[in-house]
Amino acid sequence: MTLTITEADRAFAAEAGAWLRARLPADLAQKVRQNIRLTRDDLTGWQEVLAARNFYAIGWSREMGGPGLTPVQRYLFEREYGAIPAPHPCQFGISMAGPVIHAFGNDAQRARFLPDIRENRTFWCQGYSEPGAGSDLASLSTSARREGDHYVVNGQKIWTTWAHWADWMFALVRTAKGARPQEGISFLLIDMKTPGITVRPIKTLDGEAEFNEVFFDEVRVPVENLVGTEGAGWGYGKFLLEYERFSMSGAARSRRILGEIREDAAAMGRLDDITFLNRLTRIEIALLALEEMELALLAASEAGGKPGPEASRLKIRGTEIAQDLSRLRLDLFGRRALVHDEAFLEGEAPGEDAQAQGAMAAWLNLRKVTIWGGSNEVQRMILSKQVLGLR
Amino acid sequence: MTLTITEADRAFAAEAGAWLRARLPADLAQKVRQNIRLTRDDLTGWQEVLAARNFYAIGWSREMGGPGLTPVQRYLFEREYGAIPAPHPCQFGISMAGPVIHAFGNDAQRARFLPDIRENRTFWCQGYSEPGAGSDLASLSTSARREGDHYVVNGQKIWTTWAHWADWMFALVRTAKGARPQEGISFLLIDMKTPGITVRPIKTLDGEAEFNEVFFDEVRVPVENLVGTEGAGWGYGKFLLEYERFSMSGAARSRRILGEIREDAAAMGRLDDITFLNRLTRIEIALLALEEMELALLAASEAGGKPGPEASRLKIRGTEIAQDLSRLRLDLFGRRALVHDEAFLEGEAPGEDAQAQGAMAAWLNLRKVTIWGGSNEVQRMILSKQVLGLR
Amino acid sequence: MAAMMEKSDLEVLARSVARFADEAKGTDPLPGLAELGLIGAGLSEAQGGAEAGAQGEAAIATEIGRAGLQATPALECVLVPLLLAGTDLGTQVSAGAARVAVSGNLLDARPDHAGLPFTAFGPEGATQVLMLDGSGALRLAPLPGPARQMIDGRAIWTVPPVDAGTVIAGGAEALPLALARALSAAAADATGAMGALYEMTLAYMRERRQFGQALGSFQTIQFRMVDLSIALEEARALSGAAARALDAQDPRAAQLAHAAWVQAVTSGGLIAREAVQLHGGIGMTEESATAPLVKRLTVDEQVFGGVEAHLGRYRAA
Amino acid sequence: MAAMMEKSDLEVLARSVARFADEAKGTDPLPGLAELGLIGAGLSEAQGGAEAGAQGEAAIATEIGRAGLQATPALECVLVPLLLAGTDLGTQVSAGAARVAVSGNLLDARPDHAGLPFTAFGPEGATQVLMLDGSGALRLAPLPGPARQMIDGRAIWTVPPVDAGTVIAGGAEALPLALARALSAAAADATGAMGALYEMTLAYMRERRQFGQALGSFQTIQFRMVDLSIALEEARALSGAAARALDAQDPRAAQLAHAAWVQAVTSGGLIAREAVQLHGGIGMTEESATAPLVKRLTVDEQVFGGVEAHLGRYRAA
Repeated sequence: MTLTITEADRAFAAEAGAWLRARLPADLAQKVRQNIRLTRDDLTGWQEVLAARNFYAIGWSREMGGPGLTPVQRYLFEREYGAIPAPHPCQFGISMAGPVIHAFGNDAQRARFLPDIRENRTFWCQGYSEPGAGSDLASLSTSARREGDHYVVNGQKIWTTWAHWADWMFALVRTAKGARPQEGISFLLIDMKTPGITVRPIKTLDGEAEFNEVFFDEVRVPVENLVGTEGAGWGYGKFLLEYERFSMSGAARSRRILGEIREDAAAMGRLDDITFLNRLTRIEIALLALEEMELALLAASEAGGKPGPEASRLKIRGTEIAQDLSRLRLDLFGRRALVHDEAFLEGEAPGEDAQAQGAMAAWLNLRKVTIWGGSNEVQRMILSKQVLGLR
Repeated sequence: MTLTITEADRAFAAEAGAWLRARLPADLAQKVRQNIRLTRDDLTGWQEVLAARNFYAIGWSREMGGPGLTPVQRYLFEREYGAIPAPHPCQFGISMAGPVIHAFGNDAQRARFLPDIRENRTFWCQGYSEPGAGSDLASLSTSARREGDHYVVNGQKIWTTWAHWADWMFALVRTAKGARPQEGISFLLIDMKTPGITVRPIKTLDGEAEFNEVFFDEVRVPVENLVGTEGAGWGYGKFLLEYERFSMSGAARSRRILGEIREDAAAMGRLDDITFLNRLTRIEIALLALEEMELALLAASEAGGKPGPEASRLKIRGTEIAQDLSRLRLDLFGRRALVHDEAFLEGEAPGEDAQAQGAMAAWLNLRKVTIWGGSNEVQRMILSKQVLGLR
Repeated sequence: MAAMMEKSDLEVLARSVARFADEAKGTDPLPGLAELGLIGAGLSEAQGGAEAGAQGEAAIATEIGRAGLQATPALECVLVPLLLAGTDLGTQVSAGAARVAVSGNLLDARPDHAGLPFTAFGPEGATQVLMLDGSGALRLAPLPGPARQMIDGRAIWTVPPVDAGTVIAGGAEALPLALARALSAAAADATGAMGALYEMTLAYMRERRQFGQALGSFQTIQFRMVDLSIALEEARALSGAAARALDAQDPRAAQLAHAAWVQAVTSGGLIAREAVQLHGGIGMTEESATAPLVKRLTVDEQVFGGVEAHLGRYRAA
Repeated sequence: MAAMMEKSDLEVLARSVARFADEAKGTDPLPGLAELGLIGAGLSEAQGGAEAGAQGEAAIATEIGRAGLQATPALECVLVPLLLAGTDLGTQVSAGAARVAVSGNLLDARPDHAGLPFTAFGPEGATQVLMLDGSGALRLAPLPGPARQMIDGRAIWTVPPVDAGTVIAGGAEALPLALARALSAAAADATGAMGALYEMTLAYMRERRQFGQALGSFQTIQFRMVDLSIALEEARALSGAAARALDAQDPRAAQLAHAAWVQAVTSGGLIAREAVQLHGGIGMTEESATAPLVKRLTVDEQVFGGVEAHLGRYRAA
């Protein structure tokens, strides 16, 4: 299976790449390059730039008001995007809430939410995981009880990335007890300013606070914020997980970081260290394989529509490679990576050895990628059952 | 936990080592060193030498007619033994049939079988595995039906090492159908010359034929060859598996082979190859850890008697290390290991590059060690249940 | 653009090779390969080939590897025909009328064999060997004697260090591209072998019962099979990419060929080891259908060189 | 025979350190360590120590590592007291009245720091650093400024390349043995940390339920826990062997210290990664009891050097 890339596709990608490189602010690029934490303004400011050219909701069809790229163009765009040290845009609105609202919501919901998402006017977060339901979403217990024209939500979500910045949350909540745990789950849009919502940040190993706990105490959500059919939310949630998986290879980003590591190693005179070089080359070859697998899956899905469970392979290998790279980078800098300067990581002070300093925090922070988005264990369960047919 | 080694222990070990080195025939040593296959005469001839000094049934107590070594002396002896390129003695009589007959048999059986085993007059094989019951011994189906003063055996054993050389087999057979699969299994001693037994060799990947299938067609075994109680064989079998596990680290042998690989590498001028050296040193350190774990387990069991399920760790790591070493050796010789000369491996013709030639066959042959003696998967099941308490 | 087969043509080719390979198991496959035009099929029509290109060569090698035939398509179908293209001997080789082996030092692209004997590989019955002499020239030398066997039954020679024989004009220049195509074919061969091993193992895990349930219902087995399936896909992805890049005369083609081989060795080694282990005792035997493929992968790693050698050549390419 | 504690004495020591360590979590532990005589406890009585030897030092380090205290016993309790033994400053250090850091190049036993700034490690509040100058002499130099923090809260300095300060007579000669003992203690520290991580993870696997059953009932989890338990035992085995060999003045002692450290890094890296992964999201957080230990192991690998560096030093020892 090979992908057909036309001259027009190439021209589009080249132009988009040049545009991105020209627009990315130097200070933002340096923050990303040095693993300095981003502020909400860093992120939304850059998304503003993207949205101005309709490059923010990059995967959206023309019907949704997006750029209407073909899968090939989308792939080429992501490759160009990954090659520059730009922040990974917040996906919760554009890749998750938006597509579900478009696919399963009503016209009023589409008109109300989609333009704001596309144009970066609302910041979204994802209310899936709960303390008792991480990778096992079917056992979630946050409840939404119907009272007149409202749902009253009680319970707790956890690992909610950027909930402290968010205007809206899309959440899976339990509206009924079904015979199977997957039944009775509904998909609700919740305004984060509603009374009764408490957001508590959770610091991760590296000192950052991108995750949160979100507590709901008698939170009243209008029934018009229910997406699709009550009790059918599990299906919408699964729709998203498959979507997410495909975009989680992170190949383009890993390709950029590989190049940065090679640059750093060259500057340190380490390119004659055969042990280091062999580690680097092994990862490079694994990344080549990942890129080719991604292309093959894209070619296969070009005709057939959405990617199948095979995309779990990309998530598994993509996250493993990202971790291997961050470990190589840590080992390359060695003791130089040991100073931990909160002021530097918060972007409040220049680092004295800025290139090296973020390596430790980045390695610790990246432990998350094999856990979130459906842990790699869950991906292997999906593959063994749905692709290999073992049960 | 540390082992107390007395001066007398050290003196014993030094003397035994010197004796072994002096007695090992040069041609036999060369065969072992070059991974040439051994004949029955090679093996029994060398066991004859050992038996003459009561070094064959090395683990036997004085009561059994053995040398009556302490656990420490036994360990030191095995270390001396492993350091010379001597064949691994056949264990089925001395380490398996003998101890079971001693522990669970009657006086007549002890008098009849033990001296022959100790003095290398009978060659034994082990009838455990069956085509439907490899690592899952409880599901074995070879039957022994009582007819007067005989059991009539029907069925099939497989993976029977050296059955084609054996005088006797000790076998687990089903004498009744129990409520649980472990029930109704009995421990029977079978004369391999009994009519109705057919032995069919199985060639392994490397071309050797040490394994066999053994077919039983109305084979009449006198009831006096039943060991212990009818139906209690499962317990005796388990007794042996734990015994086996402890002796399966193969650390002393791996230590010798590590030295041989270093010698070979030095002769090939490869000791400046950092990639090779690092692989070698990693294995050497893993082997050091294995040796120390073995010592710790020995010290712990010195007071308490027989080794516990912790010994599964030694089996797992010991076999992994043995395979890693044989792989390193194969990669060291590279294309020089590619000539496959059956005449050479059979000891019928000198090899033109004898040191290298056996490396490929040895690597393929050693795939067995993580499968037999309770596969490493079964060892992990034992550890997780019995040591970690996970179920 | 060089020769590049259409996807549909490649599928037709693969199916016809697969049919042949299934029938040719256990026989000398070279006459049949020659008859079907599969020796040198990647050459241009002007050179007597079928314009199958590197992708066609890969399709041929994959099916031969899958069946575990007593042939090394990377050498017999690709490297030798490419290096002898346009010569009379080349024509004979493609027709199945002559058999030529290849030296190990040529596969390494290393002229120096330091006056030591070296190994050669190729079809049983070969009487000449393509080698690099001390000056780096490509030379056709007589083979000193009959072949010996490798553990998978394929032929090997030990050649004394002679700089005898005929120099092949232009051979050294053709070498880098020919070696990249051979390596791409070797990687394809390996993907065929490991694909078959994977399928056999998956089928066995479905059918074999232990402790009262199918092996494939144990979660550790499931996860290991998933990892094998990923390793297989990685090898296929890079093998395919290398062949396409060669046909497209992509400047990264030689690098991709080394990458494909590194991945083939990595994935193939894992799949071979796990195929034996997961089959248990059966997997250790000559009688298992897995045995020839396990040996093939193990042998080819040494013939074409292991991971470390090719990591270096990847960087140098 | 050098100082060697009896097994029963070692157990008493370990218990008393464990008691102290549990109480000292989150505080500056050095005053307490000094009060209990745990700084320089491995020194002879003549030198003001408790004759605890390398095994005693290992017992101390294990318990400090298990609790994840804000101390690096390999440096504060072992290396600095050994190098300063018999000096006034050494007496002050053991009494908790002075604090001395150690440079990275001293840990590497590499005099050359090529005129570049180097790192130093030790207790918060240290004002001097033991380092190797360009000529390989052991030198006590002033620390340039206040400490900065590492991610686990312990102190680090970046020191400009000066050959200032006092040369410690005989220090360079004492260095190899002192470094071996420090490495042995670092390995013991790591086994304490990884042992605690392993226990926490095992407990979590027993109690945490997912998909309707305890995580520990999934076979993949069981096998992973088994592999962690083996990795832990391997690290413990070599750490213990190194300390015993040092006390027995075994000529293999320095080698064993490097081996113990290689194993500690290998096992510790695996256990730290798996502790995070198996705990899931919780394992990623600061709030998890695993967090300080994961960081400690990750930091110490860079402080004392990774596997590759010590494979070479093992061979050279």
